[in-house]
Amino acid sequence: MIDKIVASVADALADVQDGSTILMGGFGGAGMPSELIDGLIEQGAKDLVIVNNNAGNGETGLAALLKTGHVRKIICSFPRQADSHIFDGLYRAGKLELELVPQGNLAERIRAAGAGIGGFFTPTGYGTDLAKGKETREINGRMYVLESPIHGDVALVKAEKGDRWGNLTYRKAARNFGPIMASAAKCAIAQVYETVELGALDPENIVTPGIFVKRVVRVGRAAAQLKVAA
Amino acid sequence: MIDKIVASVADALADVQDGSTILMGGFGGAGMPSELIDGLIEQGAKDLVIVNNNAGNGETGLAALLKTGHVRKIICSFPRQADSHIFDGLYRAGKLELELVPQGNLAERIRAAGAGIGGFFTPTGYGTDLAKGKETREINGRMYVLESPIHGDVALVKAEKGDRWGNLTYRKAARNFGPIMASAAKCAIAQVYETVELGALDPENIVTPGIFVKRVVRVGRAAAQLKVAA
Amino acid sequence: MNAIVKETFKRRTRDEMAACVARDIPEGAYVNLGIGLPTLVANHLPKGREVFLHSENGILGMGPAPAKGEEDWDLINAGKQPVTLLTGGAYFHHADSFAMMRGGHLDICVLGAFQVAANGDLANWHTGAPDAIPAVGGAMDLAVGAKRTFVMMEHQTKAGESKIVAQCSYPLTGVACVRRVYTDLATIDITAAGLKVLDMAEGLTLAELQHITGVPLQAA
Amino acid sequence: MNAIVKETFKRRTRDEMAACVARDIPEGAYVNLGIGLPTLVANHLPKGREVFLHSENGILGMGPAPAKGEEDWDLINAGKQPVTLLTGGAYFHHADSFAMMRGGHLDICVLGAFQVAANGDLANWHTGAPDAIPAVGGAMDLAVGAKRTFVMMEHQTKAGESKIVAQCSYPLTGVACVRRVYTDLATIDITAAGLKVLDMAEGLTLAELQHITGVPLQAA
Repeated sequence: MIDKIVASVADALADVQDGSTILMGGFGGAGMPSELIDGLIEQGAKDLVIVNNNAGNGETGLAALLKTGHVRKIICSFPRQADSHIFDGLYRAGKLELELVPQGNLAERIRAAGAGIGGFFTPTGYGTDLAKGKETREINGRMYVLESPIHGDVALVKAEKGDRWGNLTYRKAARNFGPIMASAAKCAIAQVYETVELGALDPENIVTPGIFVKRVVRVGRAAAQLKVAA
Repeated sequence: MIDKIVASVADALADVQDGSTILMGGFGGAGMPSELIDGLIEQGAKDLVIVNNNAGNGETGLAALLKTGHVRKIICSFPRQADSHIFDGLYRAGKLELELVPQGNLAERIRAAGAGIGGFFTPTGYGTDLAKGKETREINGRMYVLESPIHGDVALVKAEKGDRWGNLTYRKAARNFGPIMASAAKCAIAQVYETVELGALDPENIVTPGIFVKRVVRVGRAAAQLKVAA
Repeated sequence: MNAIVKETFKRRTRDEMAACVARDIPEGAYVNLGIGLPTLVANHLPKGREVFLHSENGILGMGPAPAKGEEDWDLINAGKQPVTLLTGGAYFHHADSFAMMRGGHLDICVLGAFQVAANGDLANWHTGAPDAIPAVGGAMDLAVGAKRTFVMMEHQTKAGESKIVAQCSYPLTGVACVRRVYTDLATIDITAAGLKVLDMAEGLTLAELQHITGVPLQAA
Repeated sequence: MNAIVKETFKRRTRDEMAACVARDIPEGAYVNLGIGLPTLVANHLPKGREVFLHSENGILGMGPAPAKGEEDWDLINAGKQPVTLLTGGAYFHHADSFAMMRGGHLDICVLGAFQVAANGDLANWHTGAPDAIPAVGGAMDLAVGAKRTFVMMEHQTKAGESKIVAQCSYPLTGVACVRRVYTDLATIDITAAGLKVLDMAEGLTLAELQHITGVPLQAA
């Protein structure tokens, strides 16, 4: 019997290696896998590359991970925020490499990795600093930039419900990067608020089929909600 | 008030132009928009390019459309079947152009059109006759072929339920090409078995959001099911 | 510019600018309102007019802010503020959300700007200051993805310089992508034949507007 | 070849071939079984072993054929035959389905073949006959997309020619993509160091198998 549900966050993260590329779900606080991030800090893997839409808020979650100094590089679309002071400090001190990517290119590059696409032409960013040095091409009278997939070693995803096959559903706009990140990593780990019996999720409404998910771990809702709202 | 629900199949198809590229949902009988195809035959648009996984079965649906002689070209992955005699005859007589596309490239090319991608590199088909003359490239030690998007003027899609904003759900494996085709056409028309009040579809489980859909038309279930099973 | 002692015209307030944009959004339009100034537009859409607001983080049919105490932090907008979902709205993942933007499915997006060039070039993501931390978000996707890109901005910088320019000095967000600019002084269409003034603030003359603006204008 | 009067070995039946493949599919594997011969494999998976069958038309967790009279024509497999969904299965659209195949998420796909070359080239979609109507379906996606591509085929053509060849004479489905071949005579791994015979039909010797087969073989 296949059972992807693991007992603890620590179990879920035990084999994360130094130097890993971590795809981390979330758009601001919504969909941020806070418990998995805390677990990753505890686990202690170093020299990480983090892919997330943002670069951390306040002192918790991704910001707390950055503070450990275990992150070498961050790939994101919107690092600068009112409360991104931990990122700001590290970046200004030259201690954190930044690859800034237009948000749609970020999403599409992650999706491309999951779908086996070697590269794609997008009009986004053409003629801007973020396309500097990239291959361009005119297609049917419009200019495009060639972008490459972003593969992850690990994906950390916050979902709502999961079952032992790894099927996932999400809640409202907390879905955001979760489904595509799960598809683009060698090892996708989902934290869920509820683990359900096989068959409890409607097959029409499973958003991430289990094929994309290696491990599912249940976390408490109250603690997480507090952190998200913080 | 926006109401995309139209009274009849004829109303839904009234403005289909000669020379249109029609993205037609369905994988064999499942998801085939039979009533819309019958309506298109009646409507009489000529010189059509049809994009479908197959090239018609028996004497109904797409096969019946082919029989009218109104189709100039078909883009599909699997034309030859036990009961594809109408296609077979037209093709052998040189009366129908065929662009044969690996099924995954067909799906990805349609998805690319909907997502604004100008082209993408795929390993599928590399080194085969179906990639002849196409640009290739080595990416990280693997060979890829450059494929282009397939845009439609019209998409004909079979869904299960629809509302006045054009939101759609599907049923089981009848979903197949519907969602991506709806996204890739200037005018997506969905036939549904049930039109429901706004809000009756769970926002978590809407498969095709209304932004991709121009018109929704209700058809009877009994008649359609008979045709699908035929 | 700096020599103007007293303005004889009445600058549009931010709400009046938002009302001008809202007036031009037809029923049934799929619209993305950028963070900042453009979010005001939502408040000026007439009650009966059905307009579909898209939020880049996976929402179509976005509704207004919730009542105090009703916030749901799984339901936020691009600016990370709590919102609601209209009846008939839908959720989807980020690649699907940006497919809507990049695939040309949005009728209109409204963006703020530092500068807009006469050819429609847009600069709104980066001042180019060497110590500034850049952040782009979905601006570049919206700028080139929507069927029509509108800009909503003050006509001039605080120093009185025109933000409509011959060529952007700030880093570009998109090339030749802006179709119309709404400012506190005027509404201006960007066309292949030049900049056409559609309307002006009360009391303003075309000659005055031309004097203030960095590039040649025509009456529409 | 044609000179063999009486075979001293026992060719594997189609079901025995399927059982050989099934034996090599571990619990938890995500597997796509191609149309034709490979579909038999599903019948030979041990009852207690959870294996996830994928169908290109948007099904994961595909179950066996329904009872007579229970057919649902919205729930068919790649061969357009009615199937069922296991508890825990899911539906998705075609681009997502092929993302599973093309993105390397399937552990194993099992395909039929006309020919397999010693380097792993696969020919299974087109005889190349000038009057044949071609049809490719998902074969090219599966051939290169799965982590491991297995082929299941008769070892020889009806005329007695080896279908394992130095170079395919039929049009290719994929280049150097086959990892293992299951035939009525043997199971053969395709490796960088050549073809390795893992097992043979009862009573068959490696010398006989080599005599029948078009390319050099080694014992594993």
